[in-house]
Order: sequence, then structure tokens, then C-alpha cells
Amino acid sequence: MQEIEKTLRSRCAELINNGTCDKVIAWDRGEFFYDNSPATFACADCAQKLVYDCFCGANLSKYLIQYAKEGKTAVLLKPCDTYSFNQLLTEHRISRENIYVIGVGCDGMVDIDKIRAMGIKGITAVKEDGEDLVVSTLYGEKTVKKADCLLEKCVSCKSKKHYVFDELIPEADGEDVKENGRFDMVEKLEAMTAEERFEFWQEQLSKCIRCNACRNACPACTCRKCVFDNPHSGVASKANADSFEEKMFHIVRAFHVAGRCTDCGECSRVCPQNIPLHLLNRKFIKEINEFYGEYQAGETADQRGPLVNYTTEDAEPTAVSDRGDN
Amino acid sequence: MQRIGVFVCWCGSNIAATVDVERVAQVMKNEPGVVFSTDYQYMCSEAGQAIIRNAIAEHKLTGIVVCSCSPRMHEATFRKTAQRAGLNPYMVEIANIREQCSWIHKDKEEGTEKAIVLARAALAKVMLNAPLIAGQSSVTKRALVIGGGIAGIQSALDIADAGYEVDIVEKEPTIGGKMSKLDKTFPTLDCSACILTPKMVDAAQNEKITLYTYSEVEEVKGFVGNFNVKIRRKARYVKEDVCTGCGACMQKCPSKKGLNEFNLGLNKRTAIYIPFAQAIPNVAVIDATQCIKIKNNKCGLCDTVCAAKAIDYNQQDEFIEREYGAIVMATGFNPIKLDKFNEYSYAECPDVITSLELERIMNAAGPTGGKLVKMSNGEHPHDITFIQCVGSRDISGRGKCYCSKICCMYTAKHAMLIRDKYPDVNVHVFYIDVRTPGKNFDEFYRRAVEEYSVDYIKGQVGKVYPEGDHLVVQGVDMLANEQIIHKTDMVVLATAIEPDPTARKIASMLTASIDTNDFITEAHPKLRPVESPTAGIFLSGVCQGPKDIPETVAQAGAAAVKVLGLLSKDKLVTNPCVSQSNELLCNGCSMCQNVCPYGAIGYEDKLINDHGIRETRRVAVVNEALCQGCGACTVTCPSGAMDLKGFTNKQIMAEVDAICK
Amino acid sequence: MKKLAVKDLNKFFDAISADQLLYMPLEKGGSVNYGIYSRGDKYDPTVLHTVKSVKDVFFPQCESMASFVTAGKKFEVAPIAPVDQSFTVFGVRACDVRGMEALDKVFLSDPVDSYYAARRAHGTVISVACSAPEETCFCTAFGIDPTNPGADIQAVIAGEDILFSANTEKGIALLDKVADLLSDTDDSAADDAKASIKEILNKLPLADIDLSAWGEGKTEELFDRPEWDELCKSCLGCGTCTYVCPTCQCYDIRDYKVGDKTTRYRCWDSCMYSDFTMAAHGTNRPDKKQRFRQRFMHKLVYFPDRYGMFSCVGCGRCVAKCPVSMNIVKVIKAMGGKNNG
Amino acid sequence: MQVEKQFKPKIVAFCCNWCSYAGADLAGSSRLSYPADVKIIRVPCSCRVNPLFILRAFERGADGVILCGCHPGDCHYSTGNYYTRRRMTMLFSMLDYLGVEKGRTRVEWVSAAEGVKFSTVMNNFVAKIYELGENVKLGDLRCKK
Repeated sequence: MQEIEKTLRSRCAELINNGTCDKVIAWDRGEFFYDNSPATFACADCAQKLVYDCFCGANLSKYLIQYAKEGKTAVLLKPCDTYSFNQLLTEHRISRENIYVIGVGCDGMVDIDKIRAMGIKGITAVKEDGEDLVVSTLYGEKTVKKADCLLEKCVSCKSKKHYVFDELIPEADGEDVKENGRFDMVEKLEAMTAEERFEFWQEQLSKCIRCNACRNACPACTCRKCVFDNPHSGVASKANADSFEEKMFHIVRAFHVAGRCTDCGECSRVCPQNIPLHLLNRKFIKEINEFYGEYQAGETADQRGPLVNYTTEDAEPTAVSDRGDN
Repeated sequence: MQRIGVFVCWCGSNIAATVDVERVAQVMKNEPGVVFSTDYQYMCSEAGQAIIRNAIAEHKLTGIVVCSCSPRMHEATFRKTAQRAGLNPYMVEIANIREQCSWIHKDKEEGTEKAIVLARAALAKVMLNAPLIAGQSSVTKRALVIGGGIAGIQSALDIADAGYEVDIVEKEPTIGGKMSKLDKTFPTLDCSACILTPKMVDAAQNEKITLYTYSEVEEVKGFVGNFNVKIRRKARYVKEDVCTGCGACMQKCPSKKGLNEFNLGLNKRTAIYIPFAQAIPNVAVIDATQCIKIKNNKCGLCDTVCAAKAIDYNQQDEFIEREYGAIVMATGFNPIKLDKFNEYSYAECPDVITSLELERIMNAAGPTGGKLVKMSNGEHPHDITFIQCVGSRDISGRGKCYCSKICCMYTAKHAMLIRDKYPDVNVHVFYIDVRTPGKNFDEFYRRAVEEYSVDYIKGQVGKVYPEGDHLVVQGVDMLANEQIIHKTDMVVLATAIEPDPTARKIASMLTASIDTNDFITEAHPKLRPVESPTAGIFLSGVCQGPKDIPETVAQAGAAAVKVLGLLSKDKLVTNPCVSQSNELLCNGCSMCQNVCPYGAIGYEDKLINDHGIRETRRVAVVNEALCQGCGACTVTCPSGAMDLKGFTNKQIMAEVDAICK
Repeated sequence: MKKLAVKDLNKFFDAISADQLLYMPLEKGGSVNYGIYSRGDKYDPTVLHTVKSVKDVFFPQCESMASFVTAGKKFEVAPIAPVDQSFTVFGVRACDVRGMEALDKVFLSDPVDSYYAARRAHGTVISVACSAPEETCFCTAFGIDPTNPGADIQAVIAGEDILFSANTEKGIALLDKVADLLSDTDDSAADDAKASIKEILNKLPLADIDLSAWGEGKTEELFDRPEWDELCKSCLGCGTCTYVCPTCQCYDIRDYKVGDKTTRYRCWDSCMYSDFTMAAHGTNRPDKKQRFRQRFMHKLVYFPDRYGMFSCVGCGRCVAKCPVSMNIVKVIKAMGGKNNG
Repeated sequence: MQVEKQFKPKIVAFCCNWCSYAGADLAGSSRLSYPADVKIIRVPCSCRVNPLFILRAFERGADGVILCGCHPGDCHYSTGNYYTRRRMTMLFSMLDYLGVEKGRTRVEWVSAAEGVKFSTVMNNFVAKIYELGENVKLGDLRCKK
């Protein structure tokens, strides 16, 4: 990772110097070692400050909508972020010629809360060491398995391959991860009884505080004005009122991104209440795959999404209602 | 603030018997927004409409709710009423308290409660209605007739006669359809060919009519007044404009194994053929599946003998595209397949034939030269048995649930003709009912029974099977209540008729609705029987339902009149309930464009002023002339930038709220 | 000072909740928030912060204020009365106690917010000293002592015991009510516990954050600073920071109409939202920079201007919860101050 | 003592103008009855029905929502109901996933000629809703009386 970071810094400086781009969207060091923040770097010297380590979970593609309107922008995209980029291209939210994509290699981003949850206190630094993480604390060093500390979206990583790039750092690209188990939890929920599922979602969704972090972080939720914010839409709402509003919000949000969601996992990563929102999107992805054939949003930039498409032989809605009753 | 008037119609007792109309009017009077509410016996009557007009003027109404029959019935009526009183016609909403309330409920309390809810929903909607102004679209002054049978020919002739261009697309190599195959027609017994062929010639010679035979409709785009139709001209392998129809090719063609379609496969024809002597156009066609030259690149005799040099073995299907203002469907019918009716031994016994096959056998130009013989051995039959309702009025699921309507009459005709020509032949008819409504029909049937001593047996046939040279018919005489085992020489099946299989495909292309039997649905079964609910699509002949020749001709003329009514207009008023894109909300994602069936949505880069932020944005723009108002785009649009005028998100949600209240 | 074994806390909770509602941090679906105690619920003293602060108890995220019922064309207003029952809140940290002081400034000054005032009047707050502050904490920068959290009763956990001392009459009354469960003790155990907490506090990385660039009268100096342009860029415009903040007090009032009944309720709103304070002319603060700046200027300049105190309490919730780690600490540091490097 | 109120379900039926609404009219003119609990909302095409409308209905206290359109292939607008079919399959699957009873939502294709089918479908659907009882999982508390 440190090698990659070094290469990225010098390469980005070079790109700014040679006029390939006038700014780079990348990650910047936060207050602590684990809270890197998306940022733009507009000079060669600033680019020396960009950070790339195992705490760069944020998907930068959405920033391009606003910041790549003018000039030429370079952006660092992890493999999973490239799907979002393609989807944004598909929907004409960004234009390819304005953007220089640097695909950065990734072998999983770390969730600091998972390390904390192991009972490790006073963490001052985390270093990668092969498959392990060396955690420095006020009370000495500890070594943990990186695999146990990954962000949810990285646990079920679907690909280490970049689906769009102008150059790759490092040069060798990864491959799709076939056995990613990303539908395991969806299947587990499906296997429950309807009552159990209801309880599960009731407990989870009632935590929602309607902060809109999931929506605002989502690279598919790119409406200029969300229906829930638009006083003229007839459905505007802010409350996390009694029982249904959060549910309505999340169903509608999932529906609006159905067939467009690339499963980048940002929604769950950013939720302050740790609601597993990705399970809603993955349900749609799973159903779309099963009913209409395998589809990965953002694999290319010219796909017609499954909900703006059809075949005359599509399954009837009864295919859902006739399923065995759990 | 809206000022709404509510008008509750009794529809005589149709509504008033199960809905307390006065109470509905009373309750509605107290609803917020309502400034006037009343009830009246017949709102659609002139007096009823006057009440509405007066109320609009007197109470300065901004919108009205009419609680009455289905909007499919009288929405247009009340819109006009509103317009006459100076109110925008789209400020009218109908609460359907007849079809969807009074007619289906018996309990008056229940009916009244429901009527109030429906009225409230309509009120909730009308409160959000906005005046809409209909746009205009042009009319291409040319009609297309799909199908060149008597229905299509008649419609085309009538349209052409009024001075409009009209094209006929016929999938067979000749026009003429089923009628050209018939021998005589009931109840006059005049020769079918004698009355049809002059019309075929008229059609061919009329300079306003263009015939596309051996052609099929491939694709239809557009909408009323502006259809764009792609027509496939199938390869004939004979140049249509060069062939003289001399027939020399047919004389020489060595491939003689093709089934003669015109004679329903009762005999064979050559690979190059003219369907029948009076075919229009009188031009040969090569059956590529039979032609030795095309299959094996040998032979080529027809090319050699053709003095006109009309043969072209390399001909390909051609496509032409034409614009039309109106389309007439005249796709006709076929007898059903009998593969589910094994009890009649149709497949095994050549002497079991269908009525249409009998027409060809009786016809002088037919496979037997008009001589009635058994197809198995060419012998003269002495006893013929007709079986009625084969596949008609069938509730077993094998056939058709409807009455094919023409069978009783043509069977009487057949029986009479046979008895007339061959008095030695005994004729029996097994029937369920004999249906003879129609001018001179019953008289005709009685003649068959009384003058020609045709033996009508009320009862159904259970089985037909061969026994030696004969056939045995097992049936029941329901009047005598006895089993009948009857030995006969020929059995003629009055086979049910069904819409031509192409009808469904074409209806889909035309977005015309179709019923479960594949008959095209009419806009109204009584008041608009020759129009499809899809504007600009008209119905002629059996594609709409079983009918005989005079009815077909009458309907063909009626369809032509409707076409003329349309073509004579220079501009059409378009439906103003079309999609509208809110530029401030549009993300420019193109999803709506993907789902629009009419290509009505385009994208433009526009300078937008979004509350002070000025920027160029890619936004959707709806072509109102192309948009038909389905609303597919509105649901696809996540931001709600696309909305449908007349059925806005807010209006529909207001209805939902009112119902769930 | 009163003493109770930590293991006996549930007896204490049961006694209090016998005749009133008791709010305390409770785990639900993996997250800890203030909830209403019911018998058997566990208090986890190792949880430093609830996701939503105690603000949610006194100024709930959503509360109904009145309903309007129409019958035909008649119209009736039925106000919903403020709380009139006593209740207790347990487990409030020092930062949240200070947060309530900030809310008091807004809601208890004229015009008094009757809903909030009623809750404050009927609520007894038991604070608990922080035993394991986290690196995101910087309350000390605002002069808060997390070992002496204040409120009606303050508690500190010392080994196996939890030690209570009442600061107000309400507090005394409440401890009296449960006197059976408590035993007297001196201050030494509490002082020892506090001392060891203070050691940790000194090590906190944000403890000495320099606020000198901020405060009363700094509007002109800070408003047009170029740093805002860069700072706001990563902000997503979500409302996480405002909703987890113990002092953000903005709300929206909305109507919810069902059939003949309209309920008027208020719910938290966020100045980070594009539709915040949207007025008829359709323009509030149209771009992200303005919205972003507003939040921090309000906490660190406008609020001090008006009420003489910062309305940031250094709880660190926004630091921990911001989806993109863009937080008040970065903003404070960006505008200078000698210790802020 | 609170008297158990007899359950009268609220059922919203969205019907496309060209087929199903006409089918409902035909059911009416044929005097084929179905329970008064069903209230029809006319939309131009089944594809006009936003899943939001269905959720809205449940939120406001509907106990069942049925969506009727032309048979696939027969859509007046050629393709509208194909999109409906996918959208509703997805929506129903999500509702099921959230633990909502499957029977509360349904899509039926009813042509203008199928008055009998319309009435049968409505009778069956209403019977199903009676069986399921009141919708408690999807309603908003504020909408309960």
C-alpha cells in the first residue's frame, strides 16, 4: 500500500504538471490515521499529501458529478468504484472526456469499528503486514487478521478488476471474485419466516434517523432534487415519525436505485446507526439476476438497466407471490 | 381556491335503485371545496347538461365532478358540456357510480357508501386538475387496409371512391379472400365469383388504390393521422409488372406436388402458379419450397418459356415504408384446425370434409370440376351427412365458445344445392339449434326442409368412423330421444371459424385491443362497432366477430366512412394528457427515453436557471405530438421530473388518499 | 455521596421506573440510543455515546403539536398538550449535559418552547462520568469536566460501585425515593476514579484544540475566508452531524393529512439540507458552501454572539459519524489557532 | 368494553383505461358483482402506477392493492405492461422480503372483454384480504383511527 501511495503521489503530480488534469480527486489525511476524507488536490505539491491506505473506503465517483463539470479531473477509483463510474456515464451524469481515471489496486478496506469491537482500545496506528494488521495502541502492539476487520462491502468484494480506467496503479489488474458470498445474508433472510423478517427489518429500520447519509453518499442517488426533499412531490418527508416513514423511504430509495445500484456498499458504510441497508439493494440485485438474467450495473457504460427493459417472456409477479410461504 | 360543483346522476333507476343519490349529493355538498351539489335523473340529457351549464355560470365553478356512468361512456359528453359553459373541458372528473357501483351492488347502504367514496376520490382529483389545452397534429391523407378479402376490398373501394389514396396489403398472392373460394352465396344462391370478381377488378383498376399482394405488415409506428408502416413484399420470383399472366410457365413446370392452397389442398398445383383464373393481380408466383430451380439450381423451364421474361429466381423480399392517416383491419378468418376433434375422423377419412372444402368441390373451378364425388374414390355419393357446430359453441375448451354465425345458413345452402343438383342424394343435418336471423334466412332454411326434404336431426354426433366404403355416424336424435347409427357416404363438418392467426400479431403492432378469442375489440360494442379503442384503427369484416357477407360489406362501408371522417380533417386534436418534463428536476439520465414506446422523449442541452444557479444541463424534452400519455416515463423517473398531465402523481395520490380515508 | 453496587443497578432502575418513565441508553439492533427502560433492560457502562444524544429525550426528533379535524366544512383545532408527567433520564454524559444547557438557552428564552420547557421541568437527569473517553472527545476544550458531569444527580463508576451525588432539589428528591437501595459513602473512591480518568483525558489527541480563532464577534473575520471553498467540498450534505449533535436545535413544522385529520408535527431539520428553511421564493442557501459554513459559524460564532457560549460541546459524535470524516475539528483547525499546527 | 369492529377492508384497484377499466365496466354492465370494498382508480396504463402509489395506499390504511392491466402483448401502448410486470415483481419481492404478507398485493391482466374475469379476480382478492385481516405491517400509525 505504501508503495502504491508513493507512486500515486508522484504520478498525480506528474499528471497535473503535464496538463493531463488540473486537479485530482483522492483521499486526504483526517484527524486520525483512520478517517481519510475525500478531497481535491489542485497542485502538484498538494498531490504529495494524498493518502492511500486501508482506510480509503469512500467511493469518490459521486464527487465527479459536481467537480468534474469543468476542466479535466483525475480521479482515483478502486475496482468497486469503477462500476459506479460507468453507471454515472450511462446516466449522462458525468462525461468521460473530462475525466482521467486512475484505477488503484485494492485488497480490502478496513473498518476501524471492527477493530475496536475486538476490545482493542487506545489505537494509535494500524499498519498492514501481508494478511495481517499490526495495531499500535497506547498499551503496545497487537496483530489481527485483516480479513476480520474489513468493511462489510469488502468482506463480500465482487471484483478486484477495474471496469474502466485510463491507467492502473499498480499496473497489474485483479480479477473478479466469483465466490463472494454477497447474497448469503439475503438468503438467510429469505429462509426466515415472514414474521421473523418483519421483526428483523422493523428493528433495523426503526433505528433510522433520516439523516440521508445513505442517500447522499450513494452514487446512484444522484437526483438534483430527491422526491423526499421536494415539497411539490407530494411525498416530501423528513420525520422518522411513527412507523412507516423510514420504511417507505428505504423501500422507495432501494426501488429507485434498483437495476442501477452497483452494490458499492456506501449506504451501509455511512449509516450512523449501522443499518445493513445494502441488504435491501442486494435483494433487488439477486432477484434481477434470477428473474432477468445476470446483470451487473456499471459493468459497462452502455447497458440498458433491467427495469427499463423487458422481454415478452418475463416472469409474472405471481412468481414472487407463489413462492413457498415462509 | 377551487370551486367545485358535484352532479349526481340517477341514470333513471340504473343508479338510483342501489345508490341513494340524494344522500350522495348532500354529503358532497359538505365537502371542502364543493360549492354546489345536486342530483338529477339523467345528467347526460340536454336538461341535465343545462343544469351543469347553469351551475358553472351561477356558482362560478372552476371544476366539476359528475357522478354517473363510466367515463368511457360520457366523459366526452360532460367535457363538451363544461366547454360550452366556458369551463376548460379537462376540469371535469367522472365518478363511475354505475358500472363500478350501482350495477354490481345490491345493498343500497353499501352502494351509497361506496358512491360517496368514489365521488370523494373524483373530488380529490379534480381539486388538483389544471386546465389543459389540446394540441394539434397533422393527418396523412392516405389509408391502409390490411387484408384483401371482400371486407378489405369494399372498404378500399369506398375510401377510394371518396377520392383518397388507399393501399391494400394482402398476404396471399391474390386478393379475393375467402369469398373467392365460395361457390354460391345464401340466401340468394347467386354465384360468389360472379359478384366478387368485378369488385376485385374495380380495386385493381382504381387509380387511388394500390395493391400490395403477397405482402405483410412488418412494423407499425406512429399514431392516429401519422402511422408509419413498414410492409414486407415477399419475393414472388416473378416480376409483377412484367408477367402477363399467360400461364405458359404453369404448363411447363415439372414440379407438380405443391398442395393447391386455393382448393384447400384438395388437389395439387405446380411450383409456379397463378392461384386461380380470376386472380388479381393475374400474375404467377413461385413456391420456393417446391421450385426445382430455387432448391437445386436445376430446371429453369419457366424462365425459358416466359416470353415476357418475368422470372427472377434471385428476387428477395423487399420492404417499403409508407405513411398513413388511418388503418383498416380486415384480416378475416379461417376455419379452425380439427386436430382436437378426433371423433369425426377428419384426418383419416378423405370423405369427411369441411364445409369450405365442400365449397371447392361444388365449384366448377374446383378440384372436381364442380362434380360432387367422394374424395376417397371419386364415386358419386348417395348419402351425405352434415354435422353442425363443430368447434362452435364449445365449452369443452377444444373449440370456440362462440357461435360462428354463418354455418346454419351455408349448410342449408349446401343441402339445398346438393338436393337440387343430385336429387338421388339423401341429405341429413345434425344440429343443436338452427339459427336463421336475417332477411329471408328462415324462409331459406324452410325451403331446404320443406321443398328439398333435407333431413334435419336435432342432436349431436358422438363419433364418425369408416366402415368399408362407407362412413358410420353415431349420434343422438334428441327429439326422438334415441341413439342413431347412420351409414353415410360423406360427412361435412360445419367447422367453427376463428380470426386469422395474423390478427393477433397485427393487433399488437397496431396496439389495438383483442379479446380472448383473438377478435379485435371494438371501441364500444353498440355505439362504435367499427372502431378500435385505439384511435385511427378501424375494423372491417370477421376480424371483429363472425359475420356473413352482407354484414361484412355493410361493416366495410361503415369502416370506410369512419376513415373518411378522419382523413377529411386537416388537423386532429391531440390528447393533452401527455407527459411533461420539469427541467429543474430532470437529471438527464435518459431512463425515460428508454421506456418511451413512441420515441417522444428527446434530450437537449439547455441553459437552466435553478433558483439563481445558472448552468447548462442535459434535460428531457417531450414531443407532445408523439406522446400518447401512457406514463411509463413517469414511473421510471426517480426524481419525479416526468409527470403526466391529467394523471399527475399528486392527483393519483389524492385519489388514493381519498379512498383510504 | 451515595453508593450502589453496579450489579444492583437494575434494582435502582426498577425502583425509579415503578411510577415514571425512565430513559437510558439501550441497545437496539446493534446501536445504542436513548430508550424507555423496561424491566430487565441492561445498562452498558462501557458505551461512551449514544448515537443520538440526550437531545432526543427533551426535544424528540419528531413530536406532534396539534391536530386539526375537519367535519364537512367545519374545522376544529385540538392542541396536543406538553408533557405533564415526571420522568428520569439516566446515563447522560457531561458533554450532553452541556448540550442541554445550550438547548435551554434557545428553548427556554423568550418565546419559551412550551414542549421543551415542560420536559425540562418534569425530567430529572442523572449523569454518569465518562470512564473511558475516546480519541474523538474534545469536551475539555470547551471547559467541560467529564468526571464532574453535573445535572440533577451525577454519578461516577468506581470499581464495582456506582457513586451518586445530587446537585439539585429534584436530584435529592429522586435519591430519597430510592434511598433503600443506596448506602452512604465518602468522596475518596469517587476522587480516585476521577483522577484516573483525568490521566486518560490528558492523552486525548484533540484535548488541546485551540478555539482562539472562534467566538464572539468573529463573523466578519471568518465569513469570507477562502478555506470554506475547500472544506465544504467533501461534505455530502447529509444531516448526520446535525442529527447526532447534542445542540443542533433546528426543526421543521409539517402537516400530515390523513382523511379528515391533519396532524401538525415538528421534526428535526438540518441546515445541511438543500430544502432547509425553504421559503416561498424558493431560495434559501442555494449552494453547499453556504449551508456548510452556516452550521459551523452558527456553532462557533453566532451562538457565542447571542448566548455567550459555544454550541459545540466536543462530544465527538460528528467526528465519529461523518460519512466522509469532514467534521468540526477540521473546520476549527483550518481557520488557525496557535496549537492547531 | 370495546366492541370488536367488523373488519371492512380498504382495497385499491388500479385499472388501466384500455383493458381493465373497460373490463370492470363490462363486469358492471353484465351485473357481475364483487364486494364494495374494492375502489377503482383509473390510470391510462398499468405502467403509470408508481410503486410509490401502492406504498402510499398502504401507508394511508389500505389493506390490499391490486393492479390490473392489459394482457402482456396487448398493451394499448405496446409495451407499458411489460415494464409494469418487472416493476411489480420487484416491488412485491421487496415487500415479501420486509415480511409483509404476499397476498396484499397482486397484479392481474384483465382485458376489456373479460368482465367475468374482472369480477372473479376481485372476489378472490377480497376474499384473500379478509383472510389476511387488517394491514398492520405497512400502515403509518398516524393513519390509524
